[in-house]
Amino acid sequence: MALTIAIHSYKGGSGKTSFAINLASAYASVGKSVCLLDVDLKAPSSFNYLLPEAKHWVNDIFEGRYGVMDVVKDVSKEMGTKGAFYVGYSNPDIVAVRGISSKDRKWQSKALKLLMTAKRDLSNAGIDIVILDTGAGVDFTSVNAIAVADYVISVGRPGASRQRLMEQVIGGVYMPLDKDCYIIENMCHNDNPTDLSGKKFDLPVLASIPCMCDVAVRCDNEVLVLTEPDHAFSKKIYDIMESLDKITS
Amino acid sequence: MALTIAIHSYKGGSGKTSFAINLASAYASVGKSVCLLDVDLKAPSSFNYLLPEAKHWVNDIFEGRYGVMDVVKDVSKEMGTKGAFYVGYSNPDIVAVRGISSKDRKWQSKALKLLMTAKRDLSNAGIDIVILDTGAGVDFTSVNAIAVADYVISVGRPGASRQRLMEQVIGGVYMPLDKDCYIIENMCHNDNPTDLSGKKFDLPVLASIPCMCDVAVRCDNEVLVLTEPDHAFSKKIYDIMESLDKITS
Amino acid sequence: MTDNSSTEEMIRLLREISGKLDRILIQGSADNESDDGILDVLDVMTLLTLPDHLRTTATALFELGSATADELAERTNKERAVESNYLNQLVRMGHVAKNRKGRKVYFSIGEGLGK
Amino acid sequence: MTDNSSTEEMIRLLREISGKLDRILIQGSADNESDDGILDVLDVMTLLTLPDHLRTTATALFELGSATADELAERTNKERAVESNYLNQLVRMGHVAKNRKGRKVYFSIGEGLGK
Repeated sequence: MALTIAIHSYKGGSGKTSFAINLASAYASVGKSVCLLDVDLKAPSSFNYLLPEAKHWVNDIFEGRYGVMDVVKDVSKEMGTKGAFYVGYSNPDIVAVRGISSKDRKWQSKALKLLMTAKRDLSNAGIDIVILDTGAGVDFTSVNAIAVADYVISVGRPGASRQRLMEQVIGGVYMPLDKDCYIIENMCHNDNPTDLSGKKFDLPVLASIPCMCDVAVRCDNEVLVLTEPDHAFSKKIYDIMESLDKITS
Repeated sequence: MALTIAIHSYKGGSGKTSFAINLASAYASVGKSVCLLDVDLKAPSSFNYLLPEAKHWVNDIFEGRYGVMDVVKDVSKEMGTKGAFYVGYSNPDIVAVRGISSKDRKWQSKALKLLMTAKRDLSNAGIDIVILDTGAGVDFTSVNAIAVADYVISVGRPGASRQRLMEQVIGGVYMPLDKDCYIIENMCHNDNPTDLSGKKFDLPVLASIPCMCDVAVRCDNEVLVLTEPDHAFSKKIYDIMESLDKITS
Repeated sequence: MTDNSSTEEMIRLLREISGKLDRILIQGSADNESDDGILDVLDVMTLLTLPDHLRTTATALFELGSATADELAERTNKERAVESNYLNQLVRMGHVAKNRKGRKVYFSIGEGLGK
Repeated sequence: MTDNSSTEEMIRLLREISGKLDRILIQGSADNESDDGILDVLDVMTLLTLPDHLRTTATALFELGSATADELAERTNKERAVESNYLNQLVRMGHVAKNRKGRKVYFSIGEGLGK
């Protein structure tokens, strides 16, 4: 079976998407066969235009119109990765985005089943690692993906307010779904007295990535692990990949 | 009628909530009668614990259980503001948060009507300024509030990916609802080549607030316009308030 | 209690009661609605999909709660006949309900709402 | 009755009416929850509200699509009788459908959905 990792964040703006695309690229660069799916249908990710275009949308999977293998596109040639690198984008058009809010619970229940089918299809196609870039916070766009995943990586910025929010999400979403979870502290500041590894939840913190001004700007325009593998940010990502390898093997 | 301003952001993590609480505090500090409502029921704002507790939740307004005046609490004494400073919080409990995702379109239609009723009640109670801290992105928690507001302030971090997203939100949400919109560029970096005032949409940029590491950390623990009115961030907020006064008078 | 402050208190209470009656009316409206799906609810996302002219009419109706074509035309600064035409389009689309009360015809969002 | 005492009586009555309206409002909001068909779909948010043992069963059923109690027990490593009991609880709650095909009884999420 393909290893499915949901990249989640209990609050937007945590750098979740940059983390997801860089982790997926890191895996592909070392020869793993990877599929990166943007399942955040309400806020389509920026990697939509960092990578080559595709014919169909991840939305088509959830609507039952196409299977996942019709939707994803192999960008390994363009990105220069050793392993296959499939990506699936969600539709950024506002009409599609608005439409997701109007879906009812029945549609969301079907969406969960279709996502489970997609996971199985990707395994059958020989994919090693499936990375789901989920919606932020508590919404069907995130919780459906978490339910499907084998592992959850929760990317968050440290801070007192976020710690509280995270407690609620761990106790009310991750735990009841019985998931193996790991925390990535992102955009950390030295003088911040709070971190995410409180006493209240004993989830392991896989890494703490400092706040770097150049990363905030550059991640918008390039995939750092591929363009500058020696950058402090890229090194962190490769370290995280190695830690995950140990955990999941 | 009370002036109703929705603080929105097309993507999470833009500093929308810090902006909302500081703008509301600025108005209250100069003697305006202010009401700050957290209508982001899916991701209750951090100001829940920057300010004193209240007996009821904003959720109760949307459920039709209580009127807005039963829900809000005047915190002007605790915060030391000259004008009345009413605040309404949304319920941070994960059971309440998860429940919002399951609400159907019928509930959301009623929620819009109840929010319009709340706006009228606040006017009748003599409130000058109503500030709605909305959900991020395109969701009923944001679009209902935008529909009710007289003005929309869209807080965003500059960046190529965000510019695209914003275009969609302006064209597909702000414009069709016929709202007066203003942009606040937040957490700006000097070396970022993109800004939010592109040619494609000619919305006025009210202010550009630079990325300041201490603000990211401190806004989590204090209301800067009240604790340090001379801080560069606080001054920006007061400037914005003055610009808004000119626009709305 | 002085006369002045008791009058103020009564006005305050009457406003409070009026607000509660609004909420009861809004809550009650859900029960009356038929449960057959898409076209009988006008939420804000559906509102955004309407053509410009109908969206303006529907938004004004959201704010008024329940209104005649005259009242609506006054709000939107359009001809009564034009508003009436738009309202009837919204009725045919299933977004707006039409009720006769005496000699007047009232339009409202959803079924039997009004304020 | 003096003017003063009638004013006081009016305020008292208004407060009483306002309190009664509160109770109507709270009752109304409870009614709306019970009768809008919440129990016929099992989505992931509803799944999260289930007790632990039922959630495990329901999650496994989501993954299998459609399954007999035997197949499910194999997946969850529980006794067949235990799983069968849980599945029937989910059927009674309206989350799971039960269909006989020949000699076998199949359980699936939602109404005739399955795979």
